Amino acid sequence: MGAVEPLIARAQAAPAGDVLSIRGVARTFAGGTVALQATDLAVAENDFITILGPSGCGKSTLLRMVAGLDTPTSGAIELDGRPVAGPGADRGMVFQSYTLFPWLTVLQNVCFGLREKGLPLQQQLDIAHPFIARVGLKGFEHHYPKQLSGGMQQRTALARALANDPRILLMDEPFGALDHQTRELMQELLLGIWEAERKTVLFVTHDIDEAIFMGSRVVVMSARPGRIKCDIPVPLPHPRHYAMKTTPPFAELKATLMEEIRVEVQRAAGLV
Amino acid sequence: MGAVEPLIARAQAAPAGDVLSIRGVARTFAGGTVALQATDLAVAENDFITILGPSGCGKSTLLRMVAGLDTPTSGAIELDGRPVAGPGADRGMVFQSYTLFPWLTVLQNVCFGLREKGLPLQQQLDIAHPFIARVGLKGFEHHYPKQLSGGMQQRTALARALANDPRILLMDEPFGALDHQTRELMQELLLGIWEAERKTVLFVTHDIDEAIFMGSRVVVMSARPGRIKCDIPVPLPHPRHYAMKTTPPFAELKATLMEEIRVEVQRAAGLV
Amino acid sequence: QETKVAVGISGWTGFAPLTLAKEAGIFKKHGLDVSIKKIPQKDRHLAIASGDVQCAATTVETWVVWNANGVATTQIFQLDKSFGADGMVVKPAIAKIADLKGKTVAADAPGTAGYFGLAWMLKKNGLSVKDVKVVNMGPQPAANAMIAGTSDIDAAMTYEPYLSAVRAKPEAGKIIATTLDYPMVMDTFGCTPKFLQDNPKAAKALADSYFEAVDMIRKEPKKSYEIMGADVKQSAEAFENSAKYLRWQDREANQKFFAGEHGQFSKEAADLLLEIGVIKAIPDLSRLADTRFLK
Amino acid sequence: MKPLAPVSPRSRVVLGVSFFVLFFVVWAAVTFGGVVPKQFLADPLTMVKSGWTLLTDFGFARDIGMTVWRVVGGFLIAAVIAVPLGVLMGAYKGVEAFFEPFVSFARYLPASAFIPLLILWAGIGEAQKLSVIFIGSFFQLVLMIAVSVGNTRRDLVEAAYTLGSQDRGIVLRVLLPSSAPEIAETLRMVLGWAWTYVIVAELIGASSGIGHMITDSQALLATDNIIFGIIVIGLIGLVTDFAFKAFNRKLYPWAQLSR
Amino acid sequence: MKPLAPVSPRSRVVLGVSFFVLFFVVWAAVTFGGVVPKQFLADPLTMVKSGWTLLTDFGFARDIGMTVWRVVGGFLIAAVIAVPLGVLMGAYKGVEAFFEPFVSFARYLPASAFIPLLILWAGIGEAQKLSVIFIGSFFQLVLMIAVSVGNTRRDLVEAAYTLGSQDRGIVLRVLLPSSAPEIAETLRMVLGWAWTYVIVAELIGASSGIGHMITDSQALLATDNIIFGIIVIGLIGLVTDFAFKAFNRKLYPWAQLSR
Ligand SMILES: Nc1ncnc2c1ncn2[C@@H]1O[C@H](COP(=O)(O)OP(=O)(O)OP(=O)(O)O)[C@@H](O)[C@H]1O
Ligand SMILES: Nc1ncnc2c1ncn2[C@@H]1O[C@H](COP(=O)(O)OP(=O)(O)OP(=O)(O)O)[C@@H](O)[C@H]1O
Ligand SMILES: [Mg+2]
Ligand SMILES: [Mg+2]
Repeated sequence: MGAVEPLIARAQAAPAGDVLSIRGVARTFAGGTVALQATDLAVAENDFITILGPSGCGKSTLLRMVAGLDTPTSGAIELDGRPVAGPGADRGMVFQSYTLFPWLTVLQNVCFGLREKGLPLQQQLDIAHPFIARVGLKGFEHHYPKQLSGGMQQRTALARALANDPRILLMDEPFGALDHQTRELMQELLLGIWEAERKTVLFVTHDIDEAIFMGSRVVVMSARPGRIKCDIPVPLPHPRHYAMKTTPPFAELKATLMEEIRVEVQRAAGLV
Repeated sequence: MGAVEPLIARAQAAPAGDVLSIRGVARTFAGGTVALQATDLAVAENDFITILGPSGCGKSTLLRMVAGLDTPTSGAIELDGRPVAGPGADRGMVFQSYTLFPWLTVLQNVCFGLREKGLPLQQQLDIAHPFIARVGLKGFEHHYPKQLSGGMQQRTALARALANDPRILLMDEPFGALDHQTRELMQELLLGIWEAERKTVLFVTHDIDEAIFMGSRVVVMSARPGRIKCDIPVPLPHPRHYAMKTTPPFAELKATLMEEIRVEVQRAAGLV
Repeated sequence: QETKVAVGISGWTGFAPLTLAKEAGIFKKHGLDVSIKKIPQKDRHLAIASGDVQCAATTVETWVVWNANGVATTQIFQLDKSFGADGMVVKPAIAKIADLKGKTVAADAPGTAGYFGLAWMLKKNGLSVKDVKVVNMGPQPAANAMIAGTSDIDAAMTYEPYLSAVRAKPEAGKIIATTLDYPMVMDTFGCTPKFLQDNPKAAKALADSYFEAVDMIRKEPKKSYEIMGADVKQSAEAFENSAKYLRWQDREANQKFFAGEHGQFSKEAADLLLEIGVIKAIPDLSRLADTRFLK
Repeated sequence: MKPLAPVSPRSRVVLGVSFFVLFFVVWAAVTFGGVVPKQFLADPLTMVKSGWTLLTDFGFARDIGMTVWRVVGGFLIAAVIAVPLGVLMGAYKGVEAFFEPFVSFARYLPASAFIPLLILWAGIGEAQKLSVIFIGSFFQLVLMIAVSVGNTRRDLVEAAYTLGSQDRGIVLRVLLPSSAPEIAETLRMVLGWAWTYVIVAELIGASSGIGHMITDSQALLATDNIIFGIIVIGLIGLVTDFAFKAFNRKLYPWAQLSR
Repeated sequence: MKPLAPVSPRSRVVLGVSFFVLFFVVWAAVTFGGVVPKQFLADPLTMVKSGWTLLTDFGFARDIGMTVWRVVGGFLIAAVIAVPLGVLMGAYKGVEAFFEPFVSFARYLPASAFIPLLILWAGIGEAQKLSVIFIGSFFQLVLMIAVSVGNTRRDLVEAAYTLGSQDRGIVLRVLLPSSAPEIAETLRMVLGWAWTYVIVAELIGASSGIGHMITDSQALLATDNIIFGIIVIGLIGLVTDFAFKAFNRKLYPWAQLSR
């Protein structure tokens, strides 16, 4: 990987280079629940944006609208300048719940999107195999999801999303259901892939350590009705090593975010 | 709460004062899986022992044997010098999965053990109400579990276990299914109760922060077949405040444990 | 003190005087508390065996079947004789009974009058039930199937009023033979030997009531037909019409019948039943009837 | 139309009603139009009229009452024995091992085939009809209840043990309440099947009941009555089922039954 | 005995067999002992002997074949129409809104009550028997399949959308495979019910089949034959069910079906 310049420089590039632009997006559900207040967010090429926020603040709603699985009540979402009209292969998503197709093997799962694109089988395999190797699942190609651990399933889901070569990768608490140690290993794996490929990523999490460790920018959302409260760049150099989590700059950033998020969590819980 | 002397002194008290003593306990399952190798552990009065270890190393198995829900293949478990023969109200347990009885309200759940003891209703209520208040669920007495959030359910489960006034409280990743922020609030709540009551606790977790923040001793277990790898006292004073998690002494302890546990996790994942 | 007795019959016109006797209070007058149960013929012996009914009405050869197959019963009087009320209907294409060889015939289950009638007619035409394909159907659905023009039935055994229904629809089929041509359907009334032994008076009362009901039909036809018709949801006229094809037997006719005809017919029927496999052995024919109660 | 995309409640109703309307229009067209002769299929109007006559003049309400009574009676007897047995089987694996193979074989025996035997054993009275319902529902009930009880969440049982419950407490205070909603659902489903059996029992040897009316009408080629009878059974089935469902939901507010 | 505590496989078998042994001993005792007269209940030995005679001398194998053919035939016809319709209903809520109210009413109509009408419409041949099976299974199938398809995990559907699937792909490559094991289970269950209907259809108006044999035996009070017939049906039901279950497990190795 060699020396990687601090990402922060890129994130501040001209808006013209934005992959994704979210402008004044709000969402009110049928029952009257305001899940998201008018929100603006610009995601530049190669950004790894982590979104932190208390439960129910509209993080998933925001991601789903970007994916095209939900429609904003107002505002506009644009990908490369074109408005988002519905779901599509250009925005890959990894969910918190295990969403591998249980009737397909690991290999077939990774090929799913490619097959939908109409690629011939050989080409599908040529693309899928390197990704499977990349997430460390060589030898598991013909296993069914139920034969895999949670971590392996999420790695497959990652490979499946990446195989489609999306413009942006949307991840909604992808490691939320994993145990703490597996989670840390997954973070390193994803970070390694990102450092190599520089895919643009929007990553939702509850875990402050994770948000700092992974992100080039951390976006904190306020309690419901959600809105972006602050947008903090992470000035840690790449490649990052897990030991970084116990270094003073990390702890400092964590202390700041902890205070920010704590107020929101207490507000969400109705304690303030 | 006032000034609380560092707990570490108590933990090193004479073995005669041990509440629980585990000697040479091993467990081999029917299929031949050795879940736990001969293990020794002494738990003194007022200890808060946290157990860390990779997935599958036998933490739950150990706790279940102490609870009497499983039987050791060899070795002896004694509570106050009397061998454990089966489950009983003297060892309260809180599980990772939500184990409130869904057909009972919060109040009825908390009264469950008291009713099994044959206490008259009024006495049950007299005991239950303060515990419900203690875990912050006043006003939710007549809610059914499905009307509660995950955190509220685990708080009720805690109140239910405490209401029985057990000699020792066994907790198997009680906050494992909660989101990160709720989890931190629960940690503070439990710590507050412990600082006031000094109940003896055996607490299993995957989360290093949690293990340090909560415990007076952290026990690290090796990968399967499980065995105790190290037993580290936590020299942090009580009462502890959440901000402590970003202080240098904490970070130092965390770095040590991270190294210890990382090796085990990698061994468990077959990476070493 | 009225004697309780349960009687199993069907909606067959020939049994109607029993209904009349009950509805007009004749049974009650003779010290009987009769309850009438409508039970399909193929189930009636099961009801007797179960003890739910003590007496029943059915055709003469059926008693042979029941006795042969383990349901002990004794006939005590005759009810009616079919004069064209039972018969076989065939598709227009069938010219004579002998043409039925290899064809499909609808008839009630073995051990019923319909099945026996079929066997009887076939035998008289040189065939046996093995030569045709018998489909189990009650007389009503069988007739309906013919009228509806169901393509897969070539002939059916049925009785009045369904026979008349076919008569009214010549394009659907024709009546090729009735009991006028083959006089083999006659109904009698019988009870379990145990009942007769325990309640000889009641048995006599049953016979007397029946004859009184037949008398009543003669004396007050209008009222009688109305009562009997109501039981099968028919108007008095319609009922009278269907009664044209049978003769209710009074006391004298009964005495004559049991003097010789009954025994002779039972013998012939038993031989045929044995031949077609409905019974496995011929029962003691001398014990089929008890004529004490006809006096 | 997108897969799984919900339709508005309004169009739901409109669409659902339109099928019924279509159905009746076609029925009326073929019958009034004379495409199908009367004795094959009565027209809707005659059907309704005859149904009314049946109710007012021929005491059909009594027949309905009889049929309902039989189903409910037979079913209650089956339930009263099946629930305790099923619970015991679910709770105690030894008891289950003893009964299970026989019961799971017996449930394949068609109740209708027993009718000749039942007439012989129980006569032609109500006992026979109740027995048919009993045979038709008992084995299913026992088996499904045993499965429900046996599937009780193990962690709840273990939680109860750590709270000091003894074996008796486990059965009465955990297994039973925890499987109660599923047992109630089982009862509802099996009751639905019992309707089929009662009609069979009444088609063969009965002097009252909806099935008997249908047999009677068959003799008269009264397709109007037959169809009316069938629809009445369908309606009763529908209504009981809905009532039972609502009752279960009321009784077990804590359970997430069918959404 | 502790609640839910498993028993050893050995004692499971011993207990299960002992019930059957007990059953036969009691049966033999009451019949050979003369407590119950022969014509009420045949003894086990006579039953087996008569069964053998039926098979060897009376061509009962053909009857069995006919019955099986009818069930399978009627069921296949129902399945061939019900599966596509059910899938469409599950996938497209508009289609569901159109058919669902009628179908959920129709499934309460007892197939057996249709027999008189079916004889009129379809005669007494095979068409009628197939129709009874069809009516008895079609509506249940449609409804249960629609529910299975409609219950497809939404997150899987959404995942497919984000992978570039179009509506057609969602139906064919997500909804269908995802509900396939449940559809197969539905087919298995409903096939089990179809057995009940075929016997009824054969009790009324048939010239072959197991039900017909039972009607024939009734006249002769041949309880041995009747019981043999019932047991044969039970065994066939048991065997098909097990075979179907095993087949489903083989066909869908990825699904966690009944453990
Ligand atoms: N389909 C819906 N209909 C109505 N309300 C909804 C719907 N989806 C979400 N909501 C509500 O919108 C709010 C935001 O939900 P969302 O799932 O986006 O939160 P979140 O930030 O992802 O929370 P979490 O951290 O728990 O995943 C919540 O209050 C939720 O109850
Ligand atoms: N009932 C059982 N039968 C057979 N093997 C079992 C059983 N219970 C647990 N095991 C095995 O024993 C080992 C230890 O299991 P245990 O549940 O104690 O691990 P753990 O440390 O609690 O893991 P986790 O962190 O995932 O909860 C695992 O390999 C597990 O597969
Ligand atoms: Mg979310
Ligand atoms: Mg565990």
